[in-house]
Amino acid sequence: MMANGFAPEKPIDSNDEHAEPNVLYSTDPADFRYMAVNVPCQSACPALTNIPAYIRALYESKFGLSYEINRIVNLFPGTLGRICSRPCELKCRHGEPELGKPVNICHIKRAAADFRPLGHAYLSPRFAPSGKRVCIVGSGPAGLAAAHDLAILGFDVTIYEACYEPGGMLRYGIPDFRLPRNVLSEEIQNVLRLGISLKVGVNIGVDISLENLMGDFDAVLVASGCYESMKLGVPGENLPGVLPGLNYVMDIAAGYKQSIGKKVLVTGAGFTAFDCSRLALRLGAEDVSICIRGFEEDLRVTREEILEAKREGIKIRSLSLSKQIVGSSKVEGIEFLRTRPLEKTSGGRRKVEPIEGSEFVIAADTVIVAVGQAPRPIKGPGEKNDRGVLLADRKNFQSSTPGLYVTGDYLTGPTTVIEAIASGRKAAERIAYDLTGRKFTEWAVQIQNFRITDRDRSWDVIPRIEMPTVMPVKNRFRNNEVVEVESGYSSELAHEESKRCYLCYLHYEIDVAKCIYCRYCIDNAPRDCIKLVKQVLLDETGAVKDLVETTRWLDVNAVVIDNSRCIRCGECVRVCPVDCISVSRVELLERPLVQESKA
Amino acid sequence: MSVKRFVIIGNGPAANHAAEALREKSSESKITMFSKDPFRSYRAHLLPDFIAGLIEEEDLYNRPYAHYNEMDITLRLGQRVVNVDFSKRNVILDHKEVVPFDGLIIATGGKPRIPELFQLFGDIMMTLKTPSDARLWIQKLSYVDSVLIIGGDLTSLSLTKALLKLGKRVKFILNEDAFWPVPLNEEIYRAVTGRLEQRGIEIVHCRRIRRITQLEENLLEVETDSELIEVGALGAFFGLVPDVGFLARTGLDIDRGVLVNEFLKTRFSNVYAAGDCAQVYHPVLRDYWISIGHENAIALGRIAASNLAGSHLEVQVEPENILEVGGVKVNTSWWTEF
Amino acid sequence: MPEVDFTVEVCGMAGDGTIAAGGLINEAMSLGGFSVLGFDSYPAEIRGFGRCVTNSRIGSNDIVALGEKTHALISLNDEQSRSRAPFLAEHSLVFFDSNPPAYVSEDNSLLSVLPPGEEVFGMPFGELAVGASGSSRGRNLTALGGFAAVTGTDPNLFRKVIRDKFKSKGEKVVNINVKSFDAGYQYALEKFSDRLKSVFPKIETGHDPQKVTLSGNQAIGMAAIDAGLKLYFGYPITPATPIMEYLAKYLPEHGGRVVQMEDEISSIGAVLGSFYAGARSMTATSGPGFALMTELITHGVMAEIPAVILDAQRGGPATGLPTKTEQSDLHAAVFGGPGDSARIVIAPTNVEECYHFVIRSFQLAEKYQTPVIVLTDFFLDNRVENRPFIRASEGQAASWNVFPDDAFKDRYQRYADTPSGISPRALPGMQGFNFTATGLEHTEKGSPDYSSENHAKMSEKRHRKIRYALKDLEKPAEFFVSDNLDVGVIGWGSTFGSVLEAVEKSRKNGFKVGALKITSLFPYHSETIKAFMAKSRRVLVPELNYEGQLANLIAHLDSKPVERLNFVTGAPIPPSAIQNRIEELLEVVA
Amino acid sequence: MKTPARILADQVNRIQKSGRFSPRSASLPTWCPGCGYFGIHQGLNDCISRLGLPLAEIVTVSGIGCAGRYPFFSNTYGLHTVHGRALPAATGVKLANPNLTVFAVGGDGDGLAIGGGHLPHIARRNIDVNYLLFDNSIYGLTKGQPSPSSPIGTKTKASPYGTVDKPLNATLMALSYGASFVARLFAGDPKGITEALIEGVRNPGFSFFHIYTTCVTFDKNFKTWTHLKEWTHALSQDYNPNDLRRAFNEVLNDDFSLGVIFKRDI
Repeated sequence: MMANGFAPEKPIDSNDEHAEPNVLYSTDPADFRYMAVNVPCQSACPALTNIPAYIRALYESKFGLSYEINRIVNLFPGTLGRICSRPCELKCRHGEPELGKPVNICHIKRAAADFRPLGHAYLSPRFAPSGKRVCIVGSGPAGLAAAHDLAILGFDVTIYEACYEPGGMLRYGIPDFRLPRNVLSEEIQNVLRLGISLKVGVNIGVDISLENLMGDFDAVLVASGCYESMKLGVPGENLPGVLPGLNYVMDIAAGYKQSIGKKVLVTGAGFTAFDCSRLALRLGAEDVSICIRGFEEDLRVTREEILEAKREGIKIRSLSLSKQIVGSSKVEGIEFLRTRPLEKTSGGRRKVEPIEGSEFVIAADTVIVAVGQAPRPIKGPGEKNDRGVLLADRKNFQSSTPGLYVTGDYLTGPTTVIEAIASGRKAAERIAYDLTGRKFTEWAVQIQNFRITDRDRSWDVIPRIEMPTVMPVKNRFRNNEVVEVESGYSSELAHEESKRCYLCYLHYEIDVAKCIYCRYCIDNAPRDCIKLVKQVLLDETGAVKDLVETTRWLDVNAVVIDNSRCIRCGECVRVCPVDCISVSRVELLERPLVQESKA
Repeated sequence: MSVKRFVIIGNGPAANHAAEALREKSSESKITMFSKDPFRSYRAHLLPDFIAGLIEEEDLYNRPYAHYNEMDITLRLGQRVVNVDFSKRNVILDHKEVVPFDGLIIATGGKPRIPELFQLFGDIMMTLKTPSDARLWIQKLSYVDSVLIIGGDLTSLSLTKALLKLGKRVKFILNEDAFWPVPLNEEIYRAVTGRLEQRGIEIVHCRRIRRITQLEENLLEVETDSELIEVGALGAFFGLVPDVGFLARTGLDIDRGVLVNEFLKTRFSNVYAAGDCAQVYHPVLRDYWISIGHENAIALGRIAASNLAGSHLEVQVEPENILEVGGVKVNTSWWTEF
Repeated sequence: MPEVDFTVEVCGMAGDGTIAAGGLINEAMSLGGFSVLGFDSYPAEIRGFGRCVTNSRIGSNDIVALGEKTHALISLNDEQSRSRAPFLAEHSLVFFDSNPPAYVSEDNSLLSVLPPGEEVFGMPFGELAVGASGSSRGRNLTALGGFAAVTGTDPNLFRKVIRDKFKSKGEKVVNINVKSFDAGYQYALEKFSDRLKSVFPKIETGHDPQKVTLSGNQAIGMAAIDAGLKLYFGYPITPATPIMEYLAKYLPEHGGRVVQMEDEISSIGAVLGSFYAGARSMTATSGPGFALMTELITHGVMAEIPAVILDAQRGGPATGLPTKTEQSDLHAAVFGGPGDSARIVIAPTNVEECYHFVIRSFQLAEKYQTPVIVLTDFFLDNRVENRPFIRASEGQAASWNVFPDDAFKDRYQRYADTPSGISPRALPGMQGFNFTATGLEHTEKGSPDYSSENHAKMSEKRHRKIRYALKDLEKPAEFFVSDNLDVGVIGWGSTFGSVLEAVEKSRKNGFKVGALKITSLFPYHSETIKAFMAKSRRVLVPELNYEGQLANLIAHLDSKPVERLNFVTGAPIPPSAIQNRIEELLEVVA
Repeated sequence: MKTPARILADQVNRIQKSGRFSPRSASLPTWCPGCGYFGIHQGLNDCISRLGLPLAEIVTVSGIGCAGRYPFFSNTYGLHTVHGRALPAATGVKLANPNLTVFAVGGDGDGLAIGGGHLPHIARRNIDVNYLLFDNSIYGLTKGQPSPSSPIGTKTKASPYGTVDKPLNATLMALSYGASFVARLFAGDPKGITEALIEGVRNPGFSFFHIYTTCVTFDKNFKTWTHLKEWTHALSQDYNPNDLRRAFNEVLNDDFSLGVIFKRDI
């Protein structure tokens, strides 16, 4: 089940005194810490996607396998390959200052989906049916993720969806020029095919009461996301022409188009704000601005998103805090206060202070408020907050009522798709444990002896291949035809980009007992990745915290490969006179704890 | 170590006057200037004359190398600062050199502004900021006899004069995106286009540019919403934007420029910004403003230096010089001559 | 064509391919028709530490001395190159690696020590090489690419010489290296498009076929072969080793053999042995090895056996400075060894003379039946010149052996006293001329004799023979000599080039200065030298040794004191230093 | 189970405590990175620290060549003599003060060519000097000429058509010269070197260590790391180093068996 992109390796020479069995599984905290530090992309992913493995698989043209390595943990590779927020790329080692730009991890994922063979086989293991029934409220990313895992673990799962099609935010919150519907539907179908029953158009708490559900099922999981558009909380917000961002986007997704005039102001700093603005252009607006209280650097969207938006002609007005929305019969504009930036909060959000008496007004035909969303109140049991929103423990997902669980954005407030998926899966694991008293899977670090790869040094200087987009811009605005702005990699481009991955899940290690300190490896190293070290400092878990380097030959106790600097080029292994450098492949994997029974 | 190490990023009027002021204030300190451009301090406003062949390249430069030796200022040209580590107080250069500082003045000035929509055509569009831009123009003009200028800033106007002197055919697009730094209203539009037409320049009236295609080495086709134009070269003059991209994610407050207070001080101690790259908050205006032009740059440069050396000078503003552009107030001491 | 006088240095850590890069510049430039004088200095250690610098002076007119100010510096290792910054001319071009493997502190960076006004060209040497060839080994070639592009040099010159250099290693290696060069060339063309210069205009006449690019060592090896060398005995020692390597490669084609002996002692022994048997043979060494040889050299003097010993001087004493240049073996060559052992000592002053003098040394050895010592030095051996150069005909290299007349058959006296002091020498195999060569003092017949009369007589004979050799030795050459000079400069060996340039320059400044080139150091033409000294109000002798060994040798020839200018920096004397000294002396004169 | 981090930390801490590198001098060896001499250096240092010999009572003597620099990198008393004359100097040192432990080191050029004449005599006098011959079959410092131990056909710049002389077998020479202790070792096996050195230092007489090593810069064909690793192997289990005949047979039959070849009973 643990597909990792490589055929199993034979152990390296077994008379080696440090010879280990070919595959080891470790749950030592030190190893988890090692993974967190040295495989930055995987640990940056909320769902812990095994990124090096799937990129390697794609490099080997095993598109299906590559897709599966993704799907096993994040379920919707084709979807995420387009709209993921890509926390991994911010951490990619290739993005370090002198190493160029991060690998285009997300779009390689999309390529795996685009090019996976027809009749691609899904490797879904099935556990014996447990006879227990679970109900999930909401078919968004969190709900679907939970449903998928519970079904696999042998539960009988039913999903209730208030809208008429499943997908939640994926379908109603993300415009189709970003995420073509056929891609989405196919991946949702792939979840439902596990025998999950889906009931659409049912609004829990209205059509069916939560109590009844609790009666019919062994457990109920609320994953109904955040559908309440937040308000600016300033005067004039109820004037005609002031639209809540989310509803506006959902209406369009559902097919209702409304006229918004020429001049549109959007407030908000997230993807929704950008969706609203770019949709506005597609509805004929000519002058669209996004108004933010901080500045561009603080926007919670990718650089590419900002660039594309600007290309389409959208302006960004920074350091502007809405004071009130002006207008008599309908909206006429926003009155702003100029702000001064303060320190960022620990959460990385920019705090600002408005400047007294710095008011200024910008005119607008329509104002779209996209300052965030919140969960909706729900009738029924369980402890609520003052707004009537069901509360639950963030770790074990349990509400105050036994058998009633909460997950996804409903639990955490608005986050990203990938976070929601991760949250849904964790909730499923918890429910399964509560209902059966047993753990089905565990996360472990898999360590395998290995040899250096076929990566060529020249691959390290291949420039990052950006996602091709539809140009010139005017071609994006064809009437009643949806144009996906990002046109996707060709398989050749994907293959080329996949070469750029350093494969950080390889671990290089000098056996100090064998080393003769000849520094041949340092002499051949691509950067300062091999160090003359006086001391190795461990943290409380026993993982390397720091290497104390020294230039005094007398103090050199060891020559050490700093895996957080290493780009896995393999030069050192090739040149070592005494073969004291070993390579192992270490991967953070989820593995079954019990004998699985194929369905 | 007792000797203070001051680093100045930039080599424009602000940077040079800052350096000189700093030297006056502290004779002992080590002063290093970095400029990503390979040429020494020059008079930007003379570039069109240079193109027109009225002056020699040498006349552009206003400080001999010897000057820096006399002032004991280390001038390091053609060396790009790519990052600043404000916690370790290091400046990091493109070639991976790490230079420590006790005090820092950011005076990188502006760089030609190219709206994102046009960035695809970046290499087709010619700009004019540095002597090397000028050399490129001179090269180009030896092949082409017609030039389309999308612009509205002063440089574009004085370049247009130069082009006419050289007997080139000039077409001019004056649209809102291009006109800068004052917002383009009907009356200014008529004023400027009128003036230009008298000089025999063909004005192209249009709202937006749809497409630019390079037909051959020296032949471009520009599609506007009103017509199809063929020209030899294309000049883009959307004014300047502060050249501070390299400071992103250093923890410095960057909006249009480096945000500083009325004393030109940034969030970090002993770190100042001056000249076109600074976005100064001013309590009198209750707003930010970016200053444009030689005179301002010099003034700001000297103030930043003095404050770094311990004084407490405040930036002076003449509200009548302040214009609002796309949400930012701009102080345009020289715009008056328009 | 505008006059070109351009000096480029390549500086790096041992192992960066510095020397190779410098060599390619020399080859490419002379291929382009320029006159080149190149010189490398590298550390004794192969790797680990040590700075390598190559200096190439490239000119449209003949170049006789090393460049002093550098107009372009190619830095393959910034920390090492810092030491070169003081030698940079104004507005020189500096090429450096813009993406080195690790971060450098300001204190180790090259750019932090450059004066303002130097033009810096940062290129990711390693990265470009990796991109072109998959390995960063070719970074020295990408650097050359940048140099070629910025200086406006015809890239084909470099492509050609790179091909030639690597062709023995196969097409694949050739292409990889040309690709690395092109990568650098293209990068620089685009990156520095607005800063390209044309330092090296295309010379229409192109390459003069008469011109050969040779190092001193190559010229020496070539000469030995043209002289019909049969046997070479040697022991590796810097800077003489390349001579052995050259001969090892080419001598066999000409029926000769190279034998690497276990040490210098055995080397000189074998040389004497083979000359005794009539074969031309030689050995080349440097100070320390020469010292080992002195005993056997004096044996050659005493037993009147020819030998050719080339002493490539390096910094001394003892192991000294193996890779630095010096002229401090003159006394050892002239006087070294036990007893009154007069021998012939000659010293070429440029690559061309290296060739002609070595050929002449065999003839002198044969005719005068004594060891002939050819003095070169590290600078002369390793410097590369491209000058019009005509090889000697067989006649010019013919044997000068003096064989006994058949009349003397059976009453042959090996050491017969003659007016010239030259005793006809028989070779083993000649019927009726059997004799015994010995290092003991001996009679004309060759039998040991320690009597005072005999020793006095035979010593006088041997010294007369050596004095007589003067008529076959090249006279000192005069340059710009008139009847009364303000300053007369006397130079020898590798230093003379600097002397000539200095004299020319101060003549341009309108001073009455002349030069005398002494190539025959023992015996020497005292009359000519005396006359020159008499014509000069002040006499200046610049030398690369501590107290002036040539000055010591000739000072007694004139009443007025000889001015000495001594450098023991391990580097050649800069012409400017001599010029300054000259002009100082002039002030005293005036 | 062992995790990567822990293995590393354990090893480094062990080394820190062991004082294993006290015999190192403060200066970084100037040998090319990858040079076999680092392995020998390691082996000798470990020997010294394991025997606990006081560094002040050790003298390391050398001649000229890459190996000649050894004393500079060793924290003992050092004596850097001229080319090929290390053994006479070492003899003098030892005879002058028998309490000293003397190591003589040199390359194959220094010890078998110019200095080759000295080996027989120190061996037959059986002076208590421990002589480490670094045998890489090439002249490194003079930039790659053949050495007396280069095999027939060795191509270098000085022998472009291949050498024609038979190589010397230092181990065999030492045996024939009557050395009282003869070991054959490999720079890639520092542990082996240490073991043998410990035994040899204890031997009260001339001890000869013939150490196969490599020149990564000038020998790309013969004694490369790859070859030496492939060729060398330990002496057979039942080997008895006290039997001179067997020693000769061993050396005559096998060029690459490693260990103590001969050890005279006292």
